[in-house]
Amino acid sequence: MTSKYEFKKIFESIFKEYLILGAIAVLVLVTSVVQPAFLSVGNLSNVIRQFGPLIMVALGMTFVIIGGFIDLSVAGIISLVAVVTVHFIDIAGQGPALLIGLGIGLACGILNSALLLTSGALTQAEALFITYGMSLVYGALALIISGGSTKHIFWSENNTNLFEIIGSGSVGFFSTSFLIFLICLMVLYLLQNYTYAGRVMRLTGGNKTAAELCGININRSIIFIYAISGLMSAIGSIVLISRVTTASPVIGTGYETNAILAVVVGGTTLSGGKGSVMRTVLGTMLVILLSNCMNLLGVSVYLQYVLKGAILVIAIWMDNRKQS
Amino acid sequence: TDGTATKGNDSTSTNGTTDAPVKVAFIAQNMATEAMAFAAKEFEKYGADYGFEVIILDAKGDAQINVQAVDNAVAQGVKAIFVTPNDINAIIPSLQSAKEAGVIVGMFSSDLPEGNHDARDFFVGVNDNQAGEAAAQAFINHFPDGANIVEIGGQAGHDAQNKRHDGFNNKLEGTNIKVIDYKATQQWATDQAMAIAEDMITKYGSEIDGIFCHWDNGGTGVIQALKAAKMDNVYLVAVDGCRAGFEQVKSGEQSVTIMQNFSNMTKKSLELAKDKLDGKEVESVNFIPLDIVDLDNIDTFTAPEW
Amino acid sequence: MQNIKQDAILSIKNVSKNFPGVKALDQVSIEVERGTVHGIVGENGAGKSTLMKILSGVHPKDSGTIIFDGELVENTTPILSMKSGLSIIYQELNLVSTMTVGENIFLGRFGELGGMQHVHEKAKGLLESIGSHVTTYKLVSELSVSEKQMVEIAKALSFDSKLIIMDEPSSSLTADEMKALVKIIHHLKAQGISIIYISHKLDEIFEFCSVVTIMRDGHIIDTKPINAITRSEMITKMVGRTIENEYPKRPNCVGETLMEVQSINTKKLHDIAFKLHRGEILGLVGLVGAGRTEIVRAIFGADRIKGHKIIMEGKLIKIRKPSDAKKAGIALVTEDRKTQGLVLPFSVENNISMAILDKISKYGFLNKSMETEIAERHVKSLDIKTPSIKTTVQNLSGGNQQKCILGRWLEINPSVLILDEPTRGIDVGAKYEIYLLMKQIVENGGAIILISSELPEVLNMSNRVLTVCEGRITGEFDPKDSTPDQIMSKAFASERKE
Amino acid sequence: MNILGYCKKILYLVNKQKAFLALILMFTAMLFFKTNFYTPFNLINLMKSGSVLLILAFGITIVLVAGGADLSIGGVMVVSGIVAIKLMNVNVPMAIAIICALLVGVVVGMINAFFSVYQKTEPFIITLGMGMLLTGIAQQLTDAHPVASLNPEFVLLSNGKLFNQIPNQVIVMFGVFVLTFFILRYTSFGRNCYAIGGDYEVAKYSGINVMRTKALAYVYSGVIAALGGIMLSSMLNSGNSTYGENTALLVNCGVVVGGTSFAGGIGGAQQSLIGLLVFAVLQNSMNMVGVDSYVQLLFQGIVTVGIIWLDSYGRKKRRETV
Ligand SMILES: Nc1ncnc2c1ncn2[C@@H]1O[C@H](COP(=O)(O)OP(=O)(O)OP(=O)(O)O)[C@@H](O)[C@H]1O
Ligand SMILES: Nc1ncnc2c1ncn2[C@@H]1O[C@H](COP(=O)(O)OP(=O)(O)OP(=O)(O)O)[C@@H](O)[C@H]1O
Ligand SMILES: [Mg+2]
Ligand SMILES: [Mg+2]
Repeated sequence: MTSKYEFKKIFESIFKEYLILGAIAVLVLVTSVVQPAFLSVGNLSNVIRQFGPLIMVALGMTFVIIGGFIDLSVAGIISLVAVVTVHFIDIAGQGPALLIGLGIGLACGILNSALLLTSGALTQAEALFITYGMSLVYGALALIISGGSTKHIFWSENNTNLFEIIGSGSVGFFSTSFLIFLICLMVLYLLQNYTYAGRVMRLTGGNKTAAELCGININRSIIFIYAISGLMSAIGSIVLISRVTTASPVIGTGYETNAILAVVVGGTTLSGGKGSVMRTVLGTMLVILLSNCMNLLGVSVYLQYVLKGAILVIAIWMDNRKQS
Repeated sequence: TDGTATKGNDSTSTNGTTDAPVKVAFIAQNMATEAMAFAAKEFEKYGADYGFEVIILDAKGDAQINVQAVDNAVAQGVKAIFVTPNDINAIIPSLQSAKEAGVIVGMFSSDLPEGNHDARDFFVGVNDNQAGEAAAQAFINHFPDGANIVEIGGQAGHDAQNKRHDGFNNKLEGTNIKVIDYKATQQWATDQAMAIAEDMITKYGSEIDGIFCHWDNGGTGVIQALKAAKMDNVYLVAVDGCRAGFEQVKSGEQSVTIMQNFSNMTKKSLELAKDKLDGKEVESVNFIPLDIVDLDNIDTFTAPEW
Repeated sequence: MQNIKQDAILSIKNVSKNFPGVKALDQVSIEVERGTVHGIVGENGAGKSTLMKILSGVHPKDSGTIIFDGELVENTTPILSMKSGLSIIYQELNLVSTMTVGENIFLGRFGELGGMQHVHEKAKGLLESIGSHVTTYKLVSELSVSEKQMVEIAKALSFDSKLIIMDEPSSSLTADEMKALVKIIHHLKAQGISIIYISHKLDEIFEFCSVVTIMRDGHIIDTKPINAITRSEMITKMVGRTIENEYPKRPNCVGETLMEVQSINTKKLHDIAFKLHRGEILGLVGLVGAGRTEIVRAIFGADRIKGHKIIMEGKLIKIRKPSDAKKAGIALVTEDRKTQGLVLPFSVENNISMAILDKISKYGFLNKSMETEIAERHVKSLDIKTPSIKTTVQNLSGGNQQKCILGRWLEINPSVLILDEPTRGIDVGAKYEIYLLMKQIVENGGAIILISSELPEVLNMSNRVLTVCEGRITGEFDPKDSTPDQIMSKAFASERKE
Repeated sequence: MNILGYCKKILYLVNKQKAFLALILMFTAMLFFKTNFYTPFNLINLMKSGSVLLILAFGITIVLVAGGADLSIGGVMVVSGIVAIKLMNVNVPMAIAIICALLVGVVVGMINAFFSVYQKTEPFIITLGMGMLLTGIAQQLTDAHPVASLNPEFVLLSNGKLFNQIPNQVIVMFGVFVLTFFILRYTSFGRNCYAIGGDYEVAKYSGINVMRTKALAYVYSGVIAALGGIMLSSMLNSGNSTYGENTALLVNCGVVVGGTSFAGGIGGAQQSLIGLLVFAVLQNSMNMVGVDSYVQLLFQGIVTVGIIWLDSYGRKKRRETV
């Protein structure tokens, strides 16, 4: 009797907390009925691959948003990292190129936080526009370095099998990009929930004043937050260029809005302090599945935009209602 | 200020005896796309051969900035502008005023719509309609018994995308080649083309005989999707003839690329502008022929530089 | 009941108001006669402001009736009450700092005036009528506190008010401004406008109020014509309560000097120096804004200041930021729980562990089971009423929230625990538990600095009391040998010697 | 003494107005380059090229002042332009077509207001979603093809010239500027917006109908964005879903750079004018000097970050001295 009641309660709370699970379930159900191919192994692995780049960026963005900030510069970072990485394959070889790419992402993130900290711009709005400006800067650097042209990984004279493995290889049943995702998720989950740094980053968004009065170094936390975002964008960028085997200087376009939407739709609120990387996984899943399912259902690309916008607006609104 | 050209260049003499190069402008629709970046480079390279100093203006993929760039070029007192429009209707009013100011207007790559040709002096380029048609022709040639084709478009709403789409589908009308699905991307983004290709492969599987992708770099993504699905018999056609397309054809991953020769287009444009400046009559419409490049004839072409 | 005096502008009957955990007003009845200045006095937290906010419609009342100008007042709103002729100068300034003086005076009523030009003209007239020469085009954020106060008064005057409530208008006025205010009050009185005047400065009450009401703990203690009461009687009525079992037996274990504070000087504070002994509870008494919070923030390193000295157990220590203080064994429970203490979206457990995160982490990893253990220990020992330690702290009552913060700081084993208004908005039961806790701490060799606006609390709990007035320490008392009146007279601003 | 005072005041204003300083610097710098920057023709062009974004900027200025945010303006702009042209192309008279297009703005403004004011949803994210949705609607309406207007008079709406010199759209832009300036400065609605953005609670207690005022601000922004869309489509003689891609962020950024606070309560039409002019002049002058287009982008980013950084830094210093 009680267990039944408790089960119901748990179910209710899960559903309330993770409204988005319901949305995903409906989407999956409808699509698999109309288009059984949806459930094929091939499609699922496609979805996972498509998931790859965005989830990396969104995971990083989760930390930024939980910390009470926002980061529009990820689009620029992705483009810059893509261009620089491919550029360096010829010069330094694939391994070093990859490390240089990751380093650039990290450096961009730290530069963002340095700008915020030195100017004391610690509100979300200030962060919004400073990172927007930095996005232009990083994007411009990508264009300048590449001269505007797209470069293919396989043009390189050096070995590029590392990128092939990341982009299309698989380890056992799983594709490499999925494994990278799992590793990143695991690390970030641990970081967020089991480490000092993770707790402090969350505190930064929860109540900066209270945290400071507890003797916690908020500035270091802000640097850390943006460094993670930059690094995750770089990883996303590398997964992306490995997947498509080419690096265009505008490859990151649109990733910032999609990442923010994925995070917010997942239920991490813009007000900071609340949310988790797991939620972002769900949010990203919804965003990716939405276009996958609509493609399979034969929804025209224009209508897809409308539906996507409408679903996002409604999801955010419902989430907001639930909280108030 | 030096008092020149308060309103275009009618106040300056065009006797051409001075040694200073004549200023002209190339207005690129978006320097962040490799085609335009390459075209701009070609203009800078060959400009001097015709006695021009070429300034490059970037419309950043925005129809509004495109118009601003035209105005800006006129204000800088250029003698001629070469314009790649983001939106062929949108650019007309500004071109008219440029012409009124005495600037020679050459359309590059895309022409103005019928009935508005007096808003420019000449057009040099490939016909994107024809590019679509050529792609269709490639399919017709390859599949005499009919086939199922998936079309993956460029940026929804973009002029080249629209024309390639229209030309392709008009040409196929009434043939036994069927376009079973069509999706356009939101930007000319390789990963979006790839995602669409993957979804289409899921949906139609081996039903797909061929894929028409609107641009070679998008084709790169399609190739990755096909490889992952182990479908190596799909006939892939893409437009541009850039280095990526060229090498993909060479390696057999892509079947056909429809090549636009930007070097020739550039030289032709510069030549026409010079003729016009010298007071000669010039041809209004100048198509630079498109080349249909496949594995059989690829060795007859010089590899593109972009 | 029938004999409502014809000349009563306002008559309040049996009004009660509860806030979560606090009975702010209990069956309050007051009558204010037309054309008089009616003073209201009472300790901090007596319920004066709450009553006024009910009159103006900021808070709804729970029960009781209010008759204003012969009409029953139900469901009023701030703007309705102002339009009906009752305006209020709130204790916390009620101005939009990004707008100009003139606009603030006529906020929300620009349409009725016909153009911004008129707004500034009229505002200028109003300000001049009260002797203020602030430019009406100046932004409020650029004004001093007293100038803001004048703007508030002008705003109240801008309505054709029959009754103006002034909630501590003089707390930040200079002597000249105060003179102008007195003039204004007489002027208003002459015009037949009634005034309710709330102040802690008893001199003012005697100077121009004709009737005074004394409040304490949400009750009306007495209402008397001003010439029927003496100053000491008034203070006695304000603070004099004799409650036996509200406080535990005062701990008595004062030992040697533990901490010494020397020469804290800021804009607001002057030459603050005192000693704190082991096993001692040191009470700081003062009016709102006296600077008590600033003193403890300075000690804790929360505000950046220079030139002061803090000596712990004979050693000079440097405290530049809160973490330094934490290392030195100093803990601060801030006065504003919501904005400075709690992290509202966090669980009870996470709020408790906030100050010891570095201690419970190894190689950067948090020892979560230790965290849970600690949290559970405090939930049990402090008797925090929560469904589970995973519950969001937002959902707890004020007292339990406060205990979470106490638990947080107890965990660092502070040798000096600073409590700033630890019992604000907390019910009697929870208060008692907090008192017991304080006792326990000092008995274990710690020391406490207690700031509280409830005088009885300080008097009953402290071993020693310092009075703070306008940024200076003005007196030192042994609460056992002194009366509340003596102490309060040192805390009242008007008693200062020049 | 008096002159000194004035100088001090000017210095103070310039220092407070980093964007204005940047503008002055750019105008000064252009004196040292031999270009046609300082020709009436170019200066008119400058105004013309900035005018559509400026129109939108004035609309959102009111929303920002009232403490809201509107990122849907790009979508509104595109849809209204398309609606106007599509209606005219089925022989609806121009006036009515324009009114319908403006109604698009009203409706979107009301939807934005419903979500962000009455339902208290985060305006930033909800209007971002609305913008996406509207872009989709624009594509759906046009099949993602540009639609050209068949009505020859429509082009003149923007491109017609007063005294044969000044394009109409510049005049419309100044009209919207004056209107917005007037509303914000001299109407009770405008002043109430400042009060709401400055302190929501105080505004509420002062009897301002905060919800309705804020909602009205969203509607104003919607209508003005629609007007901007009509002027754009008229200028380009065409409507297309791609026009509004980066508009929203660009305009918001310009407005903020001008000194209107994203937190509300501070700013005004004149500031937005300056903020957007910074970017218009930057682009124009860099084109004049012949700066490489990628480097232009770099400068645009640096200027954005620089001005906002300096502003924040100034605020930080002020906070610390208090
Ligand atoms: N909004 C509120 N929510 C909860 N409790 C409140 C609220 N406002 C006041 N209280 C509580 O009601 C009681 C009466 O407060 P009130 O502000 O009326 O006191 P006061 O007599 O004006 O004191 P002071 O002299 O400090 O101004 C206090 O215990 C206070 O903590
Ligand atoms: N919330 C606030 N907003 C504006 N000014 C404040 C606020 N709190 C305090 N102040 C001002 O700061 C100064 C010092 O106040 P402080 O809080 O140190 O005094 P306090 O003696 O601790 O008073 P309290 O009884 O309120 O704790 C005073 O001038 C007061 O007016
Ligand atoms: Mg009070
Ligand atoms: Mg205090």
